[in-house]
Amino acid sequence: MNAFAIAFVEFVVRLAGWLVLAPLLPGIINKVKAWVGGRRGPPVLQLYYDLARLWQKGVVLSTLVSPGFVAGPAVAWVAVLGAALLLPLGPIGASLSFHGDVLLLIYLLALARFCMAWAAMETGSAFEGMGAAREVSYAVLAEAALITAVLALSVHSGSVTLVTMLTPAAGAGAVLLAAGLFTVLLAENCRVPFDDPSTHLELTMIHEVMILDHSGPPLAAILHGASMKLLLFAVLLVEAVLPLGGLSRLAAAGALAAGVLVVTVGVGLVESLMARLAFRRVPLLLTTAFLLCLFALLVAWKGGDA
Amino acid sequence: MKSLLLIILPLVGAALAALWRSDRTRPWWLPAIGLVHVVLSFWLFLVPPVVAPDAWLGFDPLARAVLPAVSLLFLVCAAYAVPYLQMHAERSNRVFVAALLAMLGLLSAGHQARHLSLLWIATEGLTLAAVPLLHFNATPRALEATWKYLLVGGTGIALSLLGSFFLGYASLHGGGGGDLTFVALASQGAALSRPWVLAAWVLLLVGYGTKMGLAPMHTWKPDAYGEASGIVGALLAGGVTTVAFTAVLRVRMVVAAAGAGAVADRTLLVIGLFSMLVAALFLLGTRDFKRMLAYSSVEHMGILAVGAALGAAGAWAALFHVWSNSLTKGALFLSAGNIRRAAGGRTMDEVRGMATITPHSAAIFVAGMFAVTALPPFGPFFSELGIVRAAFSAGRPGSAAMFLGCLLFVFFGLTRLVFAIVDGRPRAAARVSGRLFPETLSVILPPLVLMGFSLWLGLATPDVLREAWAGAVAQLYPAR
Amino acid sequence: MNSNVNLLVGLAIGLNLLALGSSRLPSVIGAVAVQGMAIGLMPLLLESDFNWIVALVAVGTMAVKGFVIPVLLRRAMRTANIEREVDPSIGFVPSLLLGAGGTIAAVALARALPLLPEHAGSLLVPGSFASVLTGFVLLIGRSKAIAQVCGYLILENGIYLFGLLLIRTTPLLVEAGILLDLTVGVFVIGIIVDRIQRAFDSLDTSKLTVLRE
Amino acid sequence: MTPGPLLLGAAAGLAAGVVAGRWNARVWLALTLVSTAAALGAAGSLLLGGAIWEFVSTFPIAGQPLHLRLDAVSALFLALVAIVGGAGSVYAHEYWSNQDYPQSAPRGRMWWSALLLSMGGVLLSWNGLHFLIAWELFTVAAFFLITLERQRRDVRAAGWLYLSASHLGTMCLFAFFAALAARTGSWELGPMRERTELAPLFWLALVGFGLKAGMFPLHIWLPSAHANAPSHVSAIMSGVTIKLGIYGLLRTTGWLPLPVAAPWILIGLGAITALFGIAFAFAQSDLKRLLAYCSVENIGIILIGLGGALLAVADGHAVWGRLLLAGALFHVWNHGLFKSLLFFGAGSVLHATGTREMSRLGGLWRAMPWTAALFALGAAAISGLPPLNGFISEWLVYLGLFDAVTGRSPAAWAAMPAAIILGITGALALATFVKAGAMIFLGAPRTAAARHAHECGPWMRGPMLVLAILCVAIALAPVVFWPLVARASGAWQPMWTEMPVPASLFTLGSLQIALAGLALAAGLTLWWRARGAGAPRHLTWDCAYAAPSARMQYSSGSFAGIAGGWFAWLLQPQRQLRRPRGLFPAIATRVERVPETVLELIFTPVATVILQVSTAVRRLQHGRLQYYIAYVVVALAGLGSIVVLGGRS
Repeated sequence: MNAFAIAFVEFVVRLAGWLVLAPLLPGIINKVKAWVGGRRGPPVLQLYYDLARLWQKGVVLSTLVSPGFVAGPAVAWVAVLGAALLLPLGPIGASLSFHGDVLLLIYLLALARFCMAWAAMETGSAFEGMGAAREVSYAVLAEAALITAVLALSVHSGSVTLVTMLTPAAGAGAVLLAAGLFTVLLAENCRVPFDDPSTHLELTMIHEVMILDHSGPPLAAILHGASMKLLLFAVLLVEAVLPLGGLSRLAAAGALAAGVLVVTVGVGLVESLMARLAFRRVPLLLTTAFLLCLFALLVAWKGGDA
Repeated sequence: MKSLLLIILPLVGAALAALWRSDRTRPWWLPAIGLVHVVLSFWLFLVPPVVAPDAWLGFDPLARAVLPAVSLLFLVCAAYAVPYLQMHAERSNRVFVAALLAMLGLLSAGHQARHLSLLWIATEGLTLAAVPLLHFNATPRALEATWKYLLVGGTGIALSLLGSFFLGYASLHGGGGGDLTFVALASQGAALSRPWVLAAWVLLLVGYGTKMGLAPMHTWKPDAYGEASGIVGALLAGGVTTVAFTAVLRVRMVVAAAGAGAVADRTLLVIGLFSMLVAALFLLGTRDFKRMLAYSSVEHMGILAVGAALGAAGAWAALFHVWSNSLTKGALFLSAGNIRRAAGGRTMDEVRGMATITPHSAAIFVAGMFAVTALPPFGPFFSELGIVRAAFSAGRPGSAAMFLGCLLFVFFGLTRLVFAIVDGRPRAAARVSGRLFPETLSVILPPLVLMGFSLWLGLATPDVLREAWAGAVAQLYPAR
Repeated sequence: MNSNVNLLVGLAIGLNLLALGSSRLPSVIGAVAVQGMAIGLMPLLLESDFNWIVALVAVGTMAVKGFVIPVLLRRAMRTANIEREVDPSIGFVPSLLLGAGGTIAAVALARALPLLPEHAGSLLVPGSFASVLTGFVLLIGRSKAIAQVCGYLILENGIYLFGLLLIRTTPLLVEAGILLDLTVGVFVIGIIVDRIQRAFDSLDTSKLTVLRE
Repeated sequence: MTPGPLLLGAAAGLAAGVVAGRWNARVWLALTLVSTAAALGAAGSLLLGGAIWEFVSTFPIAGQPLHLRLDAVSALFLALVAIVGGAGSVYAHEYWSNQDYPQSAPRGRMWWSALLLSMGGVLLSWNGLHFLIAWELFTVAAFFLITLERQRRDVRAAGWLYLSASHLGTMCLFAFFAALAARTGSWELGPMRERTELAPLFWLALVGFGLKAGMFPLHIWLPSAHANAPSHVSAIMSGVTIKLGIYGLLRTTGWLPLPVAAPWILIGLGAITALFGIAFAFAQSDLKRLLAYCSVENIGIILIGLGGALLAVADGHAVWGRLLLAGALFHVWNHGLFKSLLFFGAGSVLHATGTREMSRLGGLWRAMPWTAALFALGAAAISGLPPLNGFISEWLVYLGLFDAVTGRSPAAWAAMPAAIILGITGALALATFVKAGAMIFLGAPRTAAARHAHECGPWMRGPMLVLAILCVAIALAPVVFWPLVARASGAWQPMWTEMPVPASLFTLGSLQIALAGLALAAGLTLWWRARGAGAPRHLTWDCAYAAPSARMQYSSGSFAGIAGGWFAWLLQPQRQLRRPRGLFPAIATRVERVPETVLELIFTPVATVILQVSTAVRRLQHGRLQYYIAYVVVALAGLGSIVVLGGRS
């Protein structure tokens, strides 16, 4: 009973953590961009305001859409949240961990993608169709890279369970893996150089253009889900690279937080220093990410042999 | 005695039918004689007589293993001939009926001949008896077909006569007393002079192969089958060819006894596979569905030759195939005849959508096509599978592969042509001619019965039949 | 006596060459007729003691091969009013060369095959092979039905020549063969040639190519 | 109750159905349903732990005593046959009814019963001869089902292609069984692993069964056949009959010794099949072709599982092999269920609009909500997304591969690329089915046909519902079905009889339930929230474009543009582009067609060459008698030379 209570409390805390902290990251990124651009920029908590406002707002639906238009974002949000809960947080471990959970994580993200694309197609808008097409297409390469990265981790740690996979550092291949995963992070979260969340030229967008028709609470769900996804990837990246398993609880938590911060700032810097790629070049970059992960995998394999 | 009756009865019947006055009732001679013949032959089949080793004629195991099938086929064709001849009442059927009956007698003779020259005489007689049947329609096309049949066939006959002379000389050279029964020849064994035996084998294989229709001596076949009526085609493909095949088997036995069995088998295998290949290539392109049947028959002769080349097991399967092929092919010829009459055309360019005009014949035609391309549970499937198995047991996987490859291409060719004829929208002209020749029960039943036999052969091959084939194999492939 | 036979065989071979060489159908028919009579004579020469059956066969052969068939052929020729083989698929000179080469080859072949001592000296075997070859050359090389029929007859004469080797030991085979050959001959010529003449109003078999793929 | 009487009853019922189908639809339907239920009962009773049922007749059929045997492997497939067979018969009652197809409906019922009967025969017979018989019969039955609508030329062409291709496979099986019988001396089948000289026969079986399964590049017959067949036939062919090819491979690999290379080849072929299959599927614009190619992909996944399992066996029965095999077997079921569901959906779309061209559809969800919802479910399931059944099997396969990698066995070198390709395949499948679902059911109707669509009736909706429920059941309670599959794997590989439910599968199952519940809750909440906020309907904003028309929507081709381009080397798409010209361009078109690349670029040229040879040979039959006689002489010479040479040797 007691243990259960503790476990329950821990679960609630973890849940709250994910839900509450996630929207922080876009804020930080924007701050960094503003800082680099020498502007004051929006407050770090901007997204929280937006979410609150959106949740209050009403909804306008296209005449064409089916209930799936609203259900899609909801399911996607659930999927991302579930994926996040599978992710262990350093020494605290995951709320739920089992042999092969990493595959569930990957496919939960896929589920989210499916729902978003479906919802986008609901409107029958050419722009949103374009966005959905880009999303699902680029995801093919991103998925390959992600699977390869996960393979590298499990080869290195000899396990298919996230907790044990992420305790040690990725070893010799860490740098390669970090680079690869970072690229995937940018792609999956539609950041520059793959996509530019701050532009409003529809033709150049992936994620933004998929949600043109969303409004009110559904849009809130989408935005919050996106931020959680970003946090998720950041955590995954950090844990893949840093050997948090070795550290004490406190140090680990600190390292994790610091790492996530670094990643976020990195994203901000990339966004402010780089321009968006031409769409022709996107596959090239993603393939590079895939190759990086592949090399990481090979390194991990050799490392195991030695 | 009964075995002699098998020969004499039809010949006498032929004479009487020739003298018979009424054109309308004469055709009934055919089923009548055929029925008696079937009864006799199956009686002999079930109660095989003892044949004196030196007998020139006799219902020996080989005859027992083959003749009943031919007799059965003849009876069904005879039943079909009655309505057929009534449809062609404008021509006198005197010669036709007589020739058919004479053919039956000579078939029985050929299958029972245990003597080199008797065998040759029977074959020659068959060649001649077929001539009036072939140009019964008396069209220029029929005449051309007959001319080619006669000259190519005549050449074959001449060659087999020379071959028989050679074999006789081989025995003479080996100190034989001039007894040309196969038993006596085989008993001379190695004493037979090898060069003469080999030369004789080549001549006889080519000669009787011409009658069988093995490539490249098959050239008369498409013309003859294409022009002849379904009955004649069925009897040529299912009866005359089997006589030639049994002749090859008997000669092979002598050659093997002389110690040249391996060479003989090699030649058989080569010419058999070659025939299958040629047939397959022709079938891929031909557009005439009666010539198609001829090429299919060439293919099946090739199958028989291959089977005979593969030792006892193969020969057993080949004898099985004689039965299944004769009966199934008969069904194809008869249903093709129905379709041909109703469609008023013979090529896939003229004939379409027969499934709507002659539904039953078309259905039988399709079923028969599947049957001859070795679709279970019809007879040919089992016999051909047996041959493939024999090829593997004989350690000839290459031959088996080529065999199956040919079967594949044959299947492509047949299905292509048959479905082109059966499916689609029929031509207006065909609708008219289809009304002229309606599908009466009397023309549907015979092919249906034959398909039934084919099915029965496959699903429930009677043990007595298997045992009969085994007996023939024991006679032809004595285990050393 | 063997020498007489060889003489006749030599004559037959000569006639082969004549049949091959001449373009005029009458002379080809003549050659066939003479050859038929020549080989018809042989059994009588071979048989030392007189034998009814053999005599009968001999006479029948001479009658049919020497008279009946040639007459029928001539009649068919007249009705179709064709005198000569115009466009042979194998020219006359090549045919002649083939025939000559064939004859030599036949002699060689006969040497290669083991013969009984009593046949060693006789020309029967080479003669028969040569005639068979000649027959094939005519069958393949001529386009007029009549010429082909002659070729067929020469082919059969050749086979008959070989049969003479066996006539003493296995008369039935030989005689049956001969008789049936004659029937075929008559059949072919009497009926079919005649019908072809009526149906196509010509005896040029190169016209008979309707049935083809 | 023992399977024996049930199976007998099922066989009798189906046999009666062959006759009854001709004259009375309802009687036939009742018969078929009862028989399939009986067969399902038999399979179930065995899978739930019943004893193996075996029957050897004293009387011979076709010269061999009838030897029937129902073990877990057979039962696994028999269950699928029964379920889809029953569902299809109900579906056909409306979809291919006597009113719509007076000629072909009776034939269709007859052949349907024949197909089920012969497939049962394949699954039960333990005698090579009877196996071949049943195999051929079911091939032909399927052919006549495909060509039910035989007045249409393309249907006939598809049917002929299917028949010919199958015959190629059949010839290989002829050789396989004949050689087997020749070496073992009997037609009896069964384990014979110790006879190592039989190993090479595997290659024959691979071609023969792989062709039936639609393994790349032997899949050439599959797309056109499945696309042109009536949809209930497509459903059973895609869902079940191609699985019999898998069944054959399972049996062969389970019974015979294998060449060392076999597992590697299998897993490699599986990976290629999966990737190329889904690439082709993604590029299709014909709904049923898309589904057909997707079947190719799923066969690939199953083959990966099977090949991996064989690697494990070669590797000393490693544990991960069981996961792979279980994944493959689960996928046999899952794909059978959701592919039939999807084809039923496609059928009702075709029934309602009369077109399979996705770019002519759109916005159908309003007219046919049931079909739309069920199709969406099937689409998510076949994309392998949690919380549905597709994910269960793919997860098992993934897990097996990953364990093989972490185990650092030699198999890892096959497992790593396989896992990566599986990932790419999964992502492409997702893209494919987003496209398919969206093009058909979402957005605005593109044509009048789509605008006037109507929902299908209860006879068609019912079977879809049943299949969907089964999908969800497997998805939410995999642990319930695990023992059944475990029994089958035990029957396949005796060393693997003990296969307890993996703890992780239990967790996964409960997570799937939780996820489903949460998703439902969240969806409803948000919908309620939106409704609560009024939710006025408005024209699609579309960046404020005032007059959007249906033809402005993203089309199937444009959706597939990006990823399809990456596979252009494989797909060889043929484009006809007419650019807009002038100041006021009147017309501009862009037609893009994805050919049957393998068929048109590999098989057709070969066929052409063969046909040319045939034409050349046929010239020899020119009607010139002189030459015919010359052929005889040639034959004399040829055989003579053979004899002379042979006499020497």
